[in-house]
Amino acid sequence: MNYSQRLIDHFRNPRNAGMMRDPDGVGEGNFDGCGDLARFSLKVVDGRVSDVRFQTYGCGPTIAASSAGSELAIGRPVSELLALSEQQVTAAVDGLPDERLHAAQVVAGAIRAAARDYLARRNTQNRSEVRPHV
Amino acid sequence: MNYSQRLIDHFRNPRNAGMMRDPDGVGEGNFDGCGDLARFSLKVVDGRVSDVRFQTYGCGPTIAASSAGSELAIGRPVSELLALSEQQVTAAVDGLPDERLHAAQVVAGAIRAAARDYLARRNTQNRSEVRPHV
Amino acid sequence: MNRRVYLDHNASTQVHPEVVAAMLPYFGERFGNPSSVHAFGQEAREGLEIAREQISHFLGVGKDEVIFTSGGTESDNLAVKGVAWARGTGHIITSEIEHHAVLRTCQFLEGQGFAVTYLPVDGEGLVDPDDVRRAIRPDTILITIMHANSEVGTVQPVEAIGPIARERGIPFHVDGVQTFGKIPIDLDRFRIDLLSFSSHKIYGPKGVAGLYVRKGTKMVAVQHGGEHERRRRAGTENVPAIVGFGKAVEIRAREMGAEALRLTALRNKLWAGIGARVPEVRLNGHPTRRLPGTLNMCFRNVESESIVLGLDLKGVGVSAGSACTSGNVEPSYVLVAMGVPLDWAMGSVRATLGRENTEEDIDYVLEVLPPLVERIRSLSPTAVS
Amino acid sequence: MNRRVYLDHNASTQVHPEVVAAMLPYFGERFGNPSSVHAFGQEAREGLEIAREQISHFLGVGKDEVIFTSGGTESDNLAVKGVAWARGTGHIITSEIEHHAVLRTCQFLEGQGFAVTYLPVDGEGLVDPDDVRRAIRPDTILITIMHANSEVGTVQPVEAIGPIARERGIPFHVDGVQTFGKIPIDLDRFRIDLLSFSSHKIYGPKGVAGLYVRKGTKMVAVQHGGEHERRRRAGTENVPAIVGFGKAVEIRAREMGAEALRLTALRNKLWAGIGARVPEVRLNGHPTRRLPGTLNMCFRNVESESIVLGLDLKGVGVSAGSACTSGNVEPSYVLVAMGVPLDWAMGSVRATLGRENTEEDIDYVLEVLPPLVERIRSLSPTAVS
Ligand SMILES: Cc1ncc(COP(=O)(O)O)c(C=O)c1O
Ligand SMILES: Cc1ncc(COP(=O)(O)O)c(C=O)c1O
Repeated sequence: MNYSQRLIDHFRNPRNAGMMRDPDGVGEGNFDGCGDLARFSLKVVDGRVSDVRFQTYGCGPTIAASSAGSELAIGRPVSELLALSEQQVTAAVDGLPDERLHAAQVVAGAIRAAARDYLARRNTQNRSEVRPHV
Repeated sequence: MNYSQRLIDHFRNPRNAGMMRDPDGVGEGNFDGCGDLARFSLKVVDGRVSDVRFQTYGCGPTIAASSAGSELAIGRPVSELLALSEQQVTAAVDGLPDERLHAAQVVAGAIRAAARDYLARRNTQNRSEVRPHV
Repeated sequence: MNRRVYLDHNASTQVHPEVVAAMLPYFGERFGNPSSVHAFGQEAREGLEIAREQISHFLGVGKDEVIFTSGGTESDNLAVKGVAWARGTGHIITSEIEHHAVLRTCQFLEGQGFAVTYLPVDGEGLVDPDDVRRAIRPDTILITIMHANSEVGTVQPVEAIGPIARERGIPFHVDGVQTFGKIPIDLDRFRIDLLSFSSHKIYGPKGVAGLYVRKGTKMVAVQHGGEHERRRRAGTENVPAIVGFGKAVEIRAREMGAEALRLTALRNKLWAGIGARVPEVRLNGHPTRRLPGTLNMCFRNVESESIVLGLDLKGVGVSAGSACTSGNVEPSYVLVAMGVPLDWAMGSVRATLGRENTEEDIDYVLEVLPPLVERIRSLSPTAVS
Repeated sequence: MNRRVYLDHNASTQVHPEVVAAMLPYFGERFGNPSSVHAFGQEAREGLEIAREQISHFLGVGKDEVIFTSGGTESDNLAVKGVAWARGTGHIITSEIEHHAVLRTCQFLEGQGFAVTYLPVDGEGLVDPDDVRRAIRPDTILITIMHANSEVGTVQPVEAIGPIARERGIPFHVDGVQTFGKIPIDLDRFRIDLLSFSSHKIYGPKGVAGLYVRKGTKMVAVQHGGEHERRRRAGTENVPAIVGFGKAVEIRAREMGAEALRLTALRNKLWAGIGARVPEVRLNGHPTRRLPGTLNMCFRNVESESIVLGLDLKGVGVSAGSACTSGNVEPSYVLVAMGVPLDWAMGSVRATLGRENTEEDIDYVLEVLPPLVERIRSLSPTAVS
């Protein structure tokens, strides 16, 4: 595959991989008919993402896009992430081959879901335990 | 085509080509569906062929086989030529490719016809003018 | 050793040294399967895509409109069967002088229930566009006419036939195996929807050819298997040959124009020289609408193959228009369709010139051919019916 | 620069230097069209016939029983369609794990009204000869079973299937693309009537393959045109590639036996090393009835392509059993047919060894693969359904 140097760097040295204790929002993304799965967990301070962790099962580009997506998310207002597009994720790995565009979809979907989850939790403030929606 | 040296020599330097004045026997050979045509004329002395001439229209091997056939015929008893086989002609050019075996057929046929013509003329001695049978 | 003069470029050509050089890395280091994801595969894929770019650029078409095949024959089969099978049933228009790759494919399709019209040609080998128009039926699904005939070199009026096809919405396939890289092909102006074009006629390697398929043309695959060539031609791509083909086309792009002029001049010199030295010879094909390097002529009362052999023994390679195989004489079906009388047709000889031919080559042929014809004629009974 | 280790020999192989050397004259001096009568053509034909001799000798068959094609895919298409169309109608028996060249050809024929039985395989990828026997119908016209599967390397009991076919007078086609030149094929003992075999899997060039057709087997041509290959495969022969193929086969004849042993040992070392270092990994295919150089394994909860990419970045070329294209995950249909559970099948990786691989290559892979699997697993959510 002709992947970009940036994608390959993210695949080799993924940033922000792993689990998170007591996340403020959790979301998963997967793609119709594709086994790829990404789970993003967010910490939010003052409406901005202060920390991100992802766990991803998938091909190299999906792993790389997860890493790049986590960097995109950190420091942004959650409200912005609600509209995070796959194009933004694709751009963050300097492009994807046509047949690997799903990598960005999976990741953008997971991050949007995590943002929605954060907002949903805030609106139902008196919940004590939180489970990611799957 | 992988023709023998002997065939090529006969093609390049055909022996006994041409017409003959007052032949004792004339025969033609051609091959079903094939445009190739050989005409042999014989002179006969004491039942033996003393001279031969051929005229041939055809591909290289047919021309070469005509030349080789003419050499085969000279000096032989006419009776032997009645049974001249295509194998003998083929051998006289050191073999022919499968798809060119017709060359020997045309030539052997022409020589046999010339031999038959000679015998027929002898049997009907008081004919004055002779036309080759076609 | 004789001088060697190759005058059979419509049959095949010597691979250009630059082309061989371009191919070599793809037998060695860059040997991967282009479908493989790893670097070994991607290095091969890169070669494939460069070639596709070179060729689509030369044709002025999109990269996804070019399919690589194993040869001109396969391109023709794919075009004709691919379009026919996409429809399932219907009527095809072609000509009597197409290459066997088209003719026998059409005959095969007739066996499957398709209808085929074989258009006649005139004495110079031209299809009449009005005949095409008249042959069109409501169920006509394909018109397939070659660009130039390989035997006589006559260039068909595809520029007049294409618009007729387009107007009726019928896909138009052109067998351009003998014209691609030799004379210009304007796919848009000629309204061509499918074009067969080949490598080994233009100093590229054997074993590779292409089919241009205009976007939107309904076609199915004919060779089934993996998902190569956008699912239109299964089978591991012949990467080194495709790379060589691309290079050959790139070279043609820069050489074609000048060479066409040079070959036309050489060919005319050859014909003029023969005409001046040999009696009872006629030119076959169109005097001007003809491939630059192609000269086809008939020597009356001479059998073609004796000339081919005689010239071969002098180091000159030409081809015979009639072939006497297994005892069956087969005068060229192209000449027969053109109405050439049998006693002429049997003596047809084709000389096709190419890039390495020189003036000296022509002089040499003019030296050895006339006495050869004379000698062979002298062996022949005067009149042959 | 990384060490480069190619472990994808079932996909394609580097052309042997002796093979390239044998081909070169046929791009240059001996470039003629083998159908041409003159010396230029005959020099090319000579190469063709030498190759046919080398290959038919290796197979122990008659020269006229070998047809050259453009690739394994074409050979399979020709065998299956050629036999089917010679009959016109009927029933075909094949297996679920054939190469797409056979499977999709069978599906195409189903569309034309032929009936096809796709036999299942067991957990190790074997077809049961009794299943073949039971599947036979009065109208069965062809049995086509591959010799060894390209993904898992399982070698089918063709020696048991052939006699069943022969007993019932049904032609038996074997796709030997992955076994030809790697393990012995006894056409007579196995009662094989048609065998597909290819060049680029055994250090020969791409773009050429062969089909053995036992004398007397009824078959029609599939690609129509000129009268090449005894009218069974039209199209100018790819002479240089055919010459290279012949040479490659000649080399295999002398190298095959020793290399099979060496590759088996290397492969076993690789598998033993992985088994010792990586948890949750399983072997796919038959433990012993397997191609010498083929190792297919599943890493649980890892997606194949991430391993392929990770190894690629370390210079190691392997292939993935699942391919995630256009957002559709496609676990290998071969593994699915073998009943491999999905969470395993998604993580299948194929390493196929060849002549240039060394002990050091294996050591290197054993150094880089285990930490890679571990790292990728560490990124993954613990359980994926
Ligand atoms: C017009 C035309 N079409 C098709 C072909 C077939 O090409 P190939 O024999 O290389 O497959 C030829 C070859 O002579 C040709 O001249
Ligand atoms: C068993 C088998 N058959 C057929 C083929 C098709 O070969 P090709 O893609 O070279 O046409 C392959 C190639 O992988 C194969 O492994």
